[in-house]
Amino acid sequence: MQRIGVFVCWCGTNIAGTVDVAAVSEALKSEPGVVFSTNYQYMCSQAGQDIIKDAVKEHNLTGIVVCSCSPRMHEATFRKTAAAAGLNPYMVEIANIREQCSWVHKDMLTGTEKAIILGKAAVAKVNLNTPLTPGESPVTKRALVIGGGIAGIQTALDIADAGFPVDIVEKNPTIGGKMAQLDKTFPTLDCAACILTPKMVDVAQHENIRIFSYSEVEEIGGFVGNFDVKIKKKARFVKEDICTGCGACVEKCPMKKIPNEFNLGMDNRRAVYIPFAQAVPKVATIDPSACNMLKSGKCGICSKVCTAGAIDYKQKDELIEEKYGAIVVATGFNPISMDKFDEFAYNQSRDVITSLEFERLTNAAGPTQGKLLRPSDLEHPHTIVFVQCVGSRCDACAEKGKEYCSKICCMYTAKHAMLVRDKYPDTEVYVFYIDVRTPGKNFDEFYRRAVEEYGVRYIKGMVGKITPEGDKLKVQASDLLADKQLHIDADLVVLAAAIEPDKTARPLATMLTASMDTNDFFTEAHPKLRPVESPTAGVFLSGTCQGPKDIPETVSQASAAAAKVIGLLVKDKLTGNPCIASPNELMCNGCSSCERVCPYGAITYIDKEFPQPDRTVAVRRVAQVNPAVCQGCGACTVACMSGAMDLRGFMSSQIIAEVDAICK
Amino acid sequence: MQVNEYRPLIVAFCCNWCSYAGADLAGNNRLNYPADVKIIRVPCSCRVNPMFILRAFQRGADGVIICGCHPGDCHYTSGNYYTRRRMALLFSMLDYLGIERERTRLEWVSAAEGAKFAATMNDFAETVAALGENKRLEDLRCKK
Amino acid sequence: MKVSYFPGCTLKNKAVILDTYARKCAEVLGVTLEEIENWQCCGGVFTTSKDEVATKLSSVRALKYAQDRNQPLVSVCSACHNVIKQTNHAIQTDAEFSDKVNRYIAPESPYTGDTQVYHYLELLRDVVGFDKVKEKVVNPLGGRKIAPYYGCLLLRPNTVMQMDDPENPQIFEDLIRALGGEPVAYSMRNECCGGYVTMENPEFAKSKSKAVTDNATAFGAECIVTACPLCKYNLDKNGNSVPVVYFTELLAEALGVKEDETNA
Amino acid sequence: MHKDNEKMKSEIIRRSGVNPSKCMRCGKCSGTCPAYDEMEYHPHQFVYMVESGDIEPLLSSESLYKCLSCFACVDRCPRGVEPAKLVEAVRLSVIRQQGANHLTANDIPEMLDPDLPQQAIVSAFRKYTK
Repeated sequence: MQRIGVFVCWCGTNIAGTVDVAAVSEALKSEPGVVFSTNYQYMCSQAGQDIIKDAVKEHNLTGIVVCSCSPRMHEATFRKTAAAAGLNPYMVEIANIREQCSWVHKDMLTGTEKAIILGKAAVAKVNLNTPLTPGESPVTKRALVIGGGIAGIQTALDIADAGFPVDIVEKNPTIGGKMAQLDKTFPTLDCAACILTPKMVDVAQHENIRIFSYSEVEEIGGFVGNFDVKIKKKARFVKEDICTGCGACVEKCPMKKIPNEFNLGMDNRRAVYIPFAQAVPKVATIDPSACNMLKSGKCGICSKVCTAGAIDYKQKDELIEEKYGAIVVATGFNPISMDKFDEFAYNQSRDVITSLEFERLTNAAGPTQGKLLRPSDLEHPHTIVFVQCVGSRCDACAEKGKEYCSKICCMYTAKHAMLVRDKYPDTEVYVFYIDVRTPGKNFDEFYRRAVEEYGVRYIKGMVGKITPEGDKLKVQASDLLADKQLHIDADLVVLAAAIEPDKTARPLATMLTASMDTNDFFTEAHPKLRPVESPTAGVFLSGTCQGPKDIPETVSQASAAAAKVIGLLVKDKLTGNPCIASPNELMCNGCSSCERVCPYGAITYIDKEFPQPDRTVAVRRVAQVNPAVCQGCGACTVACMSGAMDLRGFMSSQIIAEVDAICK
Repeated sequence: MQVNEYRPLIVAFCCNWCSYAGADLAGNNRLNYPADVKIIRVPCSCRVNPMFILRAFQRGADGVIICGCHPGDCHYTSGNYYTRRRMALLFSMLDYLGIERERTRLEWVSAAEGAKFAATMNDFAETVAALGENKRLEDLRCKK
Repeated sequence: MKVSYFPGCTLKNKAVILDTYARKCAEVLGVTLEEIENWQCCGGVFTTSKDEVATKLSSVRALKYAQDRNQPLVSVCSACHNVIKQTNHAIQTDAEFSDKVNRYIAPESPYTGDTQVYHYLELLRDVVGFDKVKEKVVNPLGGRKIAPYYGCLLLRPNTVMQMDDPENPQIFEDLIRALGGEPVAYSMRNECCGGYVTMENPEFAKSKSKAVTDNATAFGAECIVTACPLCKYNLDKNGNSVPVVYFTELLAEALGVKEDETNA
Repeated sequence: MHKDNEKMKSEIIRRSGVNPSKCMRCGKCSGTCPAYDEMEYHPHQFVYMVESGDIEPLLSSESLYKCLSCFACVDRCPRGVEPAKLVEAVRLSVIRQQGANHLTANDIPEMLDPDLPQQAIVSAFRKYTK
């Protein structure tokens, strides 16, 4: 039996004005377990708290009920008081007789009556309270960043600068991601390479950062502070530590007709290649699907020309196992395939390109050395049509496209159009738009400049059909403001393709037990207040894996994620919330219902031995809750059919006791 | 005390993050609602086991209301969706048992909706009062 | 294999060769076309309105006929195929419409949309198989540059027709390749020829057909192939002088059952 | 919205099965329409006018008979609005009234071309006549 003390607060007249506090403390005296009951003007004051502390000692109290304001206000205060008096802080319950009683009822009689009932419910609960201790777990002081684009780079640099070791896993041979492929960046028009490549070098030279390029995450186990990760380092058939990146092998490789991914297939690379001049790590990679030596054993030229002796045709995939305290997802995006949008003739003409292809076409390091030449005949295009929202903002039931706005297209199209008019003023540039969306610092000004200073022709309407004929692209479109159907003979058409999360994101989410939305974007723990955390503890989100974003937003989120990671890694031990789910193993029937409803993946099942009455041992499958991961929502407790799962601090028996007290 | 006038007994389960805070806000703004409503705090509406509701009716409650965060706003991301499904089933079972559908309610009240909390409680208390005492599910053995 | 065959009005009249060669080729390919007894005209176009019932009954009767024989329903004319397939879809998805139709027709057992509806092209691709067709070719088309013309009716609305990718279809192209021809890729292949509006407004239809034939010849087409009598009429009458043929003619030629070829 | 307009709108929506509020005003239907230049009211205007209940002007417009029913607007609409079905529903509202046929049997002979396939006549009758 508990020895409970009841402390009724007047809160000046806030409570005492509508509730007869003396009557309440008197009435609660006779409740089971109550050995002491009093009332005082301000329980939260030092003097009030001293009353509680003294009573604990004097009456040997084991539980405390404070009838006062909302627990959201002073629960923490009274828990500290209890702890100071040597009591477990979770032996305190609050009856909310201010916000939910005295302030909302006018009549003293009914107010007092209700306050007594609320007090009784709290007493009934405390009778069943048990001391709770928060669990503790150690923290591995190392972070993993998955994805080496600008998001991953920024996050890694910030964490590393704070003094923690970071590993970046990048599936491509180099870090840099999409930003490395861009030409200029809006709205300032500084060159992407000029601002990105120094950061890539910083990453390469940082003593706290390791880069696993050409690598993929294979397996993730463990939980916040204690992740066990297996990383597959794919064989690149070049010894990374020996290769100097001189490029002699590339120059001599006879396989010259391999579509170059970095330039989106608009030119060719060799079977052994370095994606671009500023690649990090600057190390050659042999493409096993193109290399003659690897396919048939006939060639070996690169090995002969490599003076460093870095070529290794026998290299195998390598598996690296490492422990991490936190994981940051930065898997990024891709433009969607244009296959389903052939009314725009993307598959019929090489002169219909996507915006990312356009970036390569205007990039000084691109296939045309930055001269704007159309792919089919390398002629300068005189009329260019940009089409916005291709595959964005589609109906959920539509067979093609995405429901969301891709966010970046309005701005990069304005940039493209402006750059074309700037470099080639003889070019006619049309932009077909549905809405121009430019919320961002200096964004609308930028778009207006494209129109007003550079003479880009913005037309409200949509292209309906593109017909390649001769060396022209016949564009049929609507001009909604002029109420006309337009027919434009264009030389080049640029489609602002919607963006979608990288395909590697979904299997990764499964490994992380992190949740995703229907579009395969990672879900944040709270859409407003915890935007860089995944609901899975210890997993953080950076960049477009969470939703469409431009570079400034990506970098902000990357740094925010890094701050969260640092906040986790500086701790030596993680203290959990003790109000978590806990299964009664003897009642658990191993059905997995709880595992399925848990939004955090906190529940696992193990086979456990149970001694039987006949002295044999039976092995049963029972639920286990990871205290570091459980957030204490209680979804599992209701899903549990055998009633084995309960929530500490909010046990079924406690809630039922409250119900009974109220309904007496 | 007045005993002649019938007042209903109403149990309200409120999630800690939205609805309980909404109830506090109603208090801060001094928005009146009947004292018949007694609130029980739970971490999330998905902690509310249908057994608790049946228990309340068995013990003589006249109405039970469950309040959670708005869909999409759950502190635990998906808890209120579980609640929505579970309550749909429970309410339909209660309907089958002959308990008036109006005696149970599921409402989404955010931490900012003090006015909505008070309005909801006023409306619910009035509705339940009009139905009169819960006789069908009340267990007379539980009566003192 | 036996299938129920719905020829349609035009195939009995202006487009006899579309029908004759379809039958002859089917024989070669081991498919028996059993003409539906007392079939009635499909109506030429499908009325999309949900409250239109009477104009769709003839299609339902044909569908029911095929279902009773446990056969798929095949048609060659694009218009007939479009109307019948859309009607079948309406039966499957619109319970109110299905109920009304079944009350009208009052069959012994209600028609519930179970009949498999094929266009002859789909029959070739999905049932016979283009590789089988290729095996049976005796007079390959010798690399002739042929522009497939889909028009609208075969492909749209795609949610119902589900024949091919509506913007980048390949079924005609694959057939042409199987027959030894070279398909011409051109963008106007799924644009409208002017359709029935040609009656009221021939000038307008002309501009539409002309755009199609010009685009095809710009890519080097020696002839255009179609499945629709109205498309053929419009392209013949209004287009440039590129010859327009039915796909069954080409098929018959390649399979060696075209009259002048077999005599030769 | 005026009550009569409201009524007419709901009738058109019911008959066509189309939800015009899904339109995001991109104008792709009008960009793709092969009969655009023949029309007084263009596909995107059809959608907008039905949505706002302004159907009266459509009833007397020749545009109803210019639609080729090629369904390009239906397939290419990013929002799944299906403008052609709206055109058809409005056209039916007109030709279902007595004496409102757009084409009569007497009109046919002078339009007839010896090569014209039956399909064209049948289709035109379906579209223009009740």
